[in-house]
Amino acid sequence: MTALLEITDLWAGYGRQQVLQGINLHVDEGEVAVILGANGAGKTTTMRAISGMIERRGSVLFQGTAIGAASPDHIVHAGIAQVPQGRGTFTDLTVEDNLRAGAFVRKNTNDSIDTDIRQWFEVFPRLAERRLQKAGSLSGGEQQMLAIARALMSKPTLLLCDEPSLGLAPIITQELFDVLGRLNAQDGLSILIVEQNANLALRIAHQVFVLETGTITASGTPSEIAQNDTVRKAYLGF
Amino acid sequence: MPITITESSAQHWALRFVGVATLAGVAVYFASGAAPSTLGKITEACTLAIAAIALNLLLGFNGQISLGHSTFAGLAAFTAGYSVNAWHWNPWLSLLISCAVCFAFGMLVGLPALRLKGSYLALVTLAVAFVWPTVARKFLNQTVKQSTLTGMKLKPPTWTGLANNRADRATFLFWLSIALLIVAYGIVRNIRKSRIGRSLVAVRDNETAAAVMGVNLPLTKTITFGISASLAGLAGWLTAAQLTTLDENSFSILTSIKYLLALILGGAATLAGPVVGAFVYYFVDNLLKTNAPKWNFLPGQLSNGPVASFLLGAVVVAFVFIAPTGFVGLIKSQTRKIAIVVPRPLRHKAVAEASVENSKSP
Amino acid sequence: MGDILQYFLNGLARGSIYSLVALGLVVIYQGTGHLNFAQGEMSLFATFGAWWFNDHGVPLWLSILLAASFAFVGGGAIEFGLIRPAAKKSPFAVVVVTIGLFQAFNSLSGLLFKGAATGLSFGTIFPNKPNDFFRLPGGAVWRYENIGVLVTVLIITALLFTLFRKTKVGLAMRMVANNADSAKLSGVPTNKVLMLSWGLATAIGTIGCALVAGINTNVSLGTMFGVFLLASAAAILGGLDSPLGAVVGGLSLGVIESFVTNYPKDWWASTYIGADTATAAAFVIILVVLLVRPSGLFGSARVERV
Amino acid sequence: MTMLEANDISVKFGGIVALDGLSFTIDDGQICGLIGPNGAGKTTMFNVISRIYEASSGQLTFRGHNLLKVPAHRIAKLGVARTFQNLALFPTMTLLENVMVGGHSTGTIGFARSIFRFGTARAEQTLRDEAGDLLVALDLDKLAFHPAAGLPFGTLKRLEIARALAAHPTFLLMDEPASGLTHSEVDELSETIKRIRDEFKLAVLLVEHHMAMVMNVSDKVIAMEFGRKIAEGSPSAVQNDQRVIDSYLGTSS
Repeated sequence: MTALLEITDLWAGYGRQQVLQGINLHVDEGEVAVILGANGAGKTTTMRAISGMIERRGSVLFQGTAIGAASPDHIVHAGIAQVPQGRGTFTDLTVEDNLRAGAFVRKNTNDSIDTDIRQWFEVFPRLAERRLQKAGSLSGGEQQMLAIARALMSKPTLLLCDEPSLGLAPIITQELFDVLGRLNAQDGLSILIVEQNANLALRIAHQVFVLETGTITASGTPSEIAQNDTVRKAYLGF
Repeated sequence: MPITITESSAQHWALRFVGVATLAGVAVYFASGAAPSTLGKITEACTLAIAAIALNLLLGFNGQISLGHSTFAGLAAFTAGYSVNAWHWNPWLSLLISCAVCFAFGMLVGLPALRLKGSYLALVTLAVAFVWPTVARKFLNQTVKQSTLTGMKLKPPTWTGLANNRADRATFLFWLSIALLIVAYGIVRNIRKSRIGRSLVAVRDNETAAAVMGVNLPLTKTITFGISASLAGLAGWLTAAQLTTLDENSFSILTSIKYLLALILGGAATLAGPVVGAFVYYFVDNLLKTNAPKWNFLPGQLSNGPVASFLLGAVVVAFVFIAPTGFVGLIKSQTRKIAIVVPRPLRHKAVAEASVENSKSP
Repeated sequence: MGDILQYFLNGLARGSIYSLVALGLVVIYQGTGHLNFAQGEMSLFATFGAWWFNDHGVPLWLSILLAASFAFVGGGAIEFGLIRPAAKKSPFAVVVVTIGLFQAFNSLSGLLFKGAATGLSFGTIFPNKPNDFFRLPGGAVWRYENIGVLVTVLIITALLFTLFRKTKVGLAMRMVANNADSAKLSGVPTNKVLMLSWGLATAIGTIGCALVAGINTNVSLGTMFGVFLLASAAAILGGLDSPLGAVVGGLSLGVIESFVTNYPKDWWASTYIGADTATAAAFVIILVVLLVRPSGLFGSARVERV
Repeated sequence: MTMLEANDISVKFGGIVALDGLSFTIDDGQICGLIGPNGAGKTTMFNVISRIYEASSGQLTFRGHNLLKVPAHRIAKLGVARTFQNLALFPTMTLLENVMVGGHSTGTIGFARSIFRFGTARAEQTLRDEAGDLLVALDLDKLAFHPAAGLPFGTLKRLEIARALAAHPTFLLMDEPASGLTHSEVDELSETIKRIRDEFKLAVLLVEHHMAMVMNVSDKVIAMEFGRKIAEGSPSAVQNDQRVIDSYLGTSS
């Protein structure tokens, strides 16, 4: 299987402080990869480095093309969409405009964008009910669903999810991972997820990477990872 | 490897003493030898420093922006000038009254600040500064029936042994301005180093959290506005003591901008910043105003005003990038290489060595 | 009755200019959360440029268009070269930079254009001979010049609204305004959008300044002081993030100003404040509005989550 | 003994009902978990107690005081302190200063006395020593003179607790303290909460989604939905309540 995203020796940080100290990881085509790590380990930094939101050094290959120095809008054009931490809702825009905003990079006519918007309203009926409301009035769970739909409106090949379960009730979190699992299984979408809630994430994962203080300290399939005692104790809690 | 000096230790006190003694020596040197015009310039720089200190208390430490400080200074200057000339008040009494009037007016202007932040507040205070010259002109037309107001013509008190001639008056105003500068500096320093000072900074950093910690937001913000305004009034009163005539243009918006630029140049939210900034601003401005008309390489016949103010505007913009912490920040980063003052260690039975190590990192 | 209508019409003319400059402020504020204190002086500088072109034989309407185009480029360049790097430091740094620019541009105008301090004569593109007016019932006159200004402002406003609501560029601007990070992650080249905002705002401001100069028949260093202040007051009144608010705020401020100046001819304060009451009264009104609705009449109140 | 009694509290924002007649009590020294789906009104209840929001109706009594009549800045003095969900520290201040601001309500020195430095030295020293002790208690003393900005999330969460304790509270409100922490950090935090409860004799109201933690530390759990209470009782009772499972926990947790 070919690697869709291949990251080699990636360094990144804020100002002089280097948070990522040469990480290596890859996401294969059609697979779900999960990054586990404590706060401050550099999970969000990894996501922002891949999306080009911060200065970084090192090689990032996406479908064989180097995107390690590209700007965020080029990376979205290339086919990587990100659901940022805290959902990044356009709170003053309506739910429908949020979805339209997600389709910003598409050259398509309005018709095909409208068709896709209708499709997402079928997937998430609660969004359809609030179509013309400002997105800021949605509950946390609804906003998270909207954020995922918005990211997918750009028709990406790879979806990055930064702590999607943060601040969500357990039942909503389960629903969310069900959706992500379905997207992967049915539509073949490749996904890279950063999560604290390891138990749920591992259920849909094919590959797991453990990130500690800016470096990848362990990697493998979920079952391999679950056998690693220290990792299990720190992230899975049993 | 720099020398480490603990705060409030004997070495620290010695260092402070040397610093104060040097400054005092410089002041005595000027007072004894310099021409009255030079003393006059230092007096003006001190006046600007007091205004910048006033703005620093409000903007630097409390995070409330004001472009209306020229109005407070103007209000104090007019109160002083009018009460001394028309009602023959004692000038020293007029000092107290001017500051009190500014305190009250400052609290009043501070009221909208309870609801407004950032740019909104800046605009409201800008409006105050904009309306002031109009009000001043009306006042002069209606009440004084002239276009100008006479200054206070402050005489040196007899105990000073100074005569009422130009040179002695200059010496007197020089020492007076230094004394008032020390008072203003002392007030702001004492506030900053106390429970109240911490609460001011807390309000600046995070209002909601400060309120939850028990800080009374409306009271803290309006009183800070009031104190800052009365310190600006101090600067205004001092201006009225120096000038022979005051008019509506003495305290325009540009004066407020000058206070702000001086503060930024020196370094906001530091104690020394406004003083250093005011002196640098004043003397650079002076230098440019004297020399710019001689520059032949500039096109055409230039009035000296625009060159100086253009360059100063440009310098301050440049400073935001080169030295965002102002002159004081620049100086600190250099002296750090020689000596660092570290806080006193924590006192606790379980603390062996309180983290002197960590205070070295910024 | 005719008087009232007359004051209303005069107020509309002046107010439409406040609306225009306020729109420029809103375009920038929406995109960046910054208030450009130098907006008036940047536009003034460009308007002096228009005067220079006109003085060198270029027709006035073309001079104004040329100046507005230069202002567009210049505004974008200032965003790129000064504002963006300052914004990386702190929001306060941007305030300082715009105030520094205020001083720098005002002095630069005085430096480059001889006679700018006292005023240079400036023409108008609308007919403004003494008898160029409609007579309305009741005796009020509506000058063609004032109609022209109002119509110009309405056209520009309509164009801006179409841009915001109907185009992809407008969507991008609204996205950046609401959440710059998410806009980037949705593929919006935010840097270009911000430059565009600054360019647009400066160009709009320049047209506003040229119109003011036309009504005053001259342009001087002090031309934009009051206009900027009332325009920003209008923007605040309407809510800094609402273009509609800017227009309504500007027009109502112009009308209020006109009435306060003319109507209560002999009231008690008129000896003290007289015609200048207008500015003061305008600010009292704004203050009252802000105390009741801190985000303006049309501004969106953001609920802070703690 | 009952310390806090909420009786029929309602909060309305415009047309939205955020809290709908909520009643509960908390006893001295009790750790009470508050759970419920997003938008159930947990944070709203928090903000009512810490006087950031006004309640539309109802009574709230804390140690005999009518809390709804107390202005926001007097709350700390009564002994109510809180931590924030998304950290609300003073970034430019050092850790020591942050904790000293936390003790603001214990001081009495006002503007006049600070300008004239009238009797300020001793109060300052006492506050500083207390703040130092709290930094030690939460293992932050090594960073006492470091500004809060730029420190790791977990460290700042501990700083929030230290700052809250500086007010000498008898009642501590914690808003999602575990969010953003890993399992092992959450376990540590649970121990810290129990430790400070015993050491400082506190009652704690804990809003949290991390069920393992809520079940581990709470003496009692209240579950909410749509601004109303749907269950109350021991952790295990609430965990097995069918309504709580349906609306919040889900089946496979």
